[in-house]
Amino acid sequence: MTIDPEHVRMVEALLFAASEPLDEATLAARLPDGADIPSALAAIEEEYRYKGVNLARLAGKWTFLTAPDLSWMLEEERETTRRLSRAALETLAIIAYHQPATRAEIEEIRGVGLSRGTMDVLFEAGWIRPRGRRRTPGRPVTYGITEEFLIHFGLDDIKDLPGFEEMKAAGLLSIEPSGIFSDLRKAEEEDELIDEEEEEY
Amino acid sequence: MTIDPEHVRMVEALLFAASEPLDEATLAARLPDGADIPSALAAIEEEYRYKGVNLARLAGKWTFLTAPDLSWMLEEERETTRRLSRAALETLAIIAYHQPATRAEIEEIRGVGLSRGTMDVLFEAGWIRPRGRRRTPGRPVTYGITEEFLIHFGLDDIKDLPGFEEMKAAGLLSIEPSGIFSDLRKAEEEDELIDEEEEEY
Amino acid sequence: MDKGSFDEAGEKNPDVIPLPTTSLLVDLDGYEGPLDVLLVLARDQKVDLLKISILQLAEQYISFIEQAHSLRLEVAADYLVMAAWLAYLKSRLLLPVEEDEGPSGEELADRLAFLLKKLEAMRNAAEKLMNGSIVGRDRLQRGRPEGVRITRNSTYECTLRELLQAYADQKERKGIVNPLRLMRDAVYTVEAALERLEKMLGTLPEWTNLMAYLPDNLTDPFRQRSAQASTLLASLQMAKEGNLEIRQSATFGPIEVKRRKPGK
Repeated sequence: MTIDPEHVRMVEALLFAASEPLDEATLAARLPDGADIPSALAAIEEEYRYKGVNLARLAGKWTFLTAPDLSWMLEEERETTRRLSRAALETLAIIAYHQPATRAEIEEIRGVGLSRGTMDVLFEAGWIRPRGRRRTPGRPVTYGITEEFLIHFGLDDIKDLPGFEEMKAAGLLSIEPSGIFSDLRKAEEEDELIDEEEEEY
Repeated sequence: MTIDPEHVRMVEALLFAASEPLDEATLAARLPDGADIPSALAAIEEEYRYKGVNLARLAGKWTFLTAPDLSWMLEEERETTRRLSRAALETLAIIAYHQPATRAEIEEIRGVGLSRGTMDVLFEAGWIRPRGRRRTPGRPVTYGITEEFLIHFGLDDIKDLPGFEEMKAAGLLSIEPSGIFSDLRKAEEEDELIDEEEEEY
Repeated sequence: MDKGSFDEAGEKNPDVIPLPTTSLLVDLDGYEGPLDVLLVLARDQKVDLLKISILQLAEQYISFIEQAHSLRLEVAADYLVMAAWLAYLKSRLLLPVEEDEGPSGEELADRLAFLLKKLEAMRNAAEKLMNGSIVGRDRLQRGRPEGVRITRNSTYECTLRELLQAYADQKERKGIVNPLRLMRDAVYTVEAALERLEKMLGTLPEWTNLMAYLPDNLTDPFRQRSAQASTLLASLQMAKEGNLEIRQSATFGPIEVKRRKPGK
């Protein structure tokens, strides 16, 4: 039996335009009576075998799909350079200066709650990491900066982060030292920024 | 130069997978360097010419569409398209054939004022856009059609509008005011109203 | 006819043509303005609009409007203006041409014919456009495009200076000498909650709403939220240590706690 080429065209158009795979009964209902659906499908399958798009049978239904060897083309890697939000920037700075710091401590210093996205961005950037847990009730996770952070900011060591006096000299600060900075300076003197009360993972 | 069949497959896959028409630059960016996109497209156009799905060029971009003669059987897949009022349809046609056109010019051709809603409907459909301002007194905004308009109406270029070249040759597309009413007013101002010069935004 | 009576028509800037009123739509059923009526009448002549008899058309239009009048239909101003203008045109076409009086009657007639031709062309074009191959109606795009998946690799940009500035700004914005202590005042710490919970738990032996253990002097909503969170954390800590049982019967329902008896 020869296949009517018009029927092949119709099946082609239906499968192309359909928003979901179609079974043979559905195709038959849309085509003229007596159309040989299996033969039309076989002809299409054969015709598209080596094309960029193939006829595929999924769960007993038919659809066109991108050839498996070309599916990589449909994925695009896009490098986007993004700027940190103010919240992320401040959070990062606080973690850098106060590490290890818990979420609650960051919130306390910033005076506002920390949205989930803020920490996520810093994790995604690869600049912070969980460091351990505080030995306080609730055993909160502490965060610290990563080696990537040091590399990105061109620091050899976290202790190279400018202290209060340097920041002031650089014109970044115009206020009097607060508790935070006296802590810092004390820590510098002690040559120890790391919380003693910390278990490493 | 022979066409690399792999490149044809790739273009095929991309055009099938894309949810909107793609231009040649987009295709070229996805294909290996030096791929001959125009030849690949020509090969595909030829190959699909008699199939149930054809290659079409809309607004300078490429996409696969079901064959025009099969539209009768695709009832179920059809999107429900907005029915435009006669006023909106005429306004759209006037903008398309005369673009850039000002509101006053549209009103002059139709002989009636343009209700606000009419333009809104066309803006909402994404078919018209402001193009610039006429350098005439009052600096009226001019309107033109969008790429979506061309795609929706299956046109590659404004010149593909039905009867466009004939109408242009017959002088029907000039936007000279008829002067019928303005004659009685200020015939001497007539020349100033005709100003093809336009500043793009 | 007195030319002065056409000043009104002259004032008719296309920009300010009044919108068709409801009564107009009812009375001149289906017509969209005087030009529309003219076009319909012109088509009756069954010739190319450029070769149309404007004189005949003017007479037809005027009698059309008069008819509407005799039927006591309310006729909108722009229809009347057109009738008056056509009457004027008619007179110019019939009377000998006077010198220096602007465009001749023939010129005006040609322009009107052209205007009608143009409107007709646009009507036909609109119709052809709608009858053409419309994508989504007559020719369909792929029904289930795989689309192109975009995997975004974000690189974040931040300089050390920005980082320091952010830290400094943050301090500056607070504008307070010792922000740490102030903040601690506002926050009800977990330690404090733990202390309170441990102390109070024995006094309430049965299942009790956890919120009953909140300090009762909380007026500031921030402090209250802070206390709720800290008390919950403290209860979880105590449950972990085996000193407390917690239950919650429904999502977002009240959380109840009870001291866990040793050895149980």
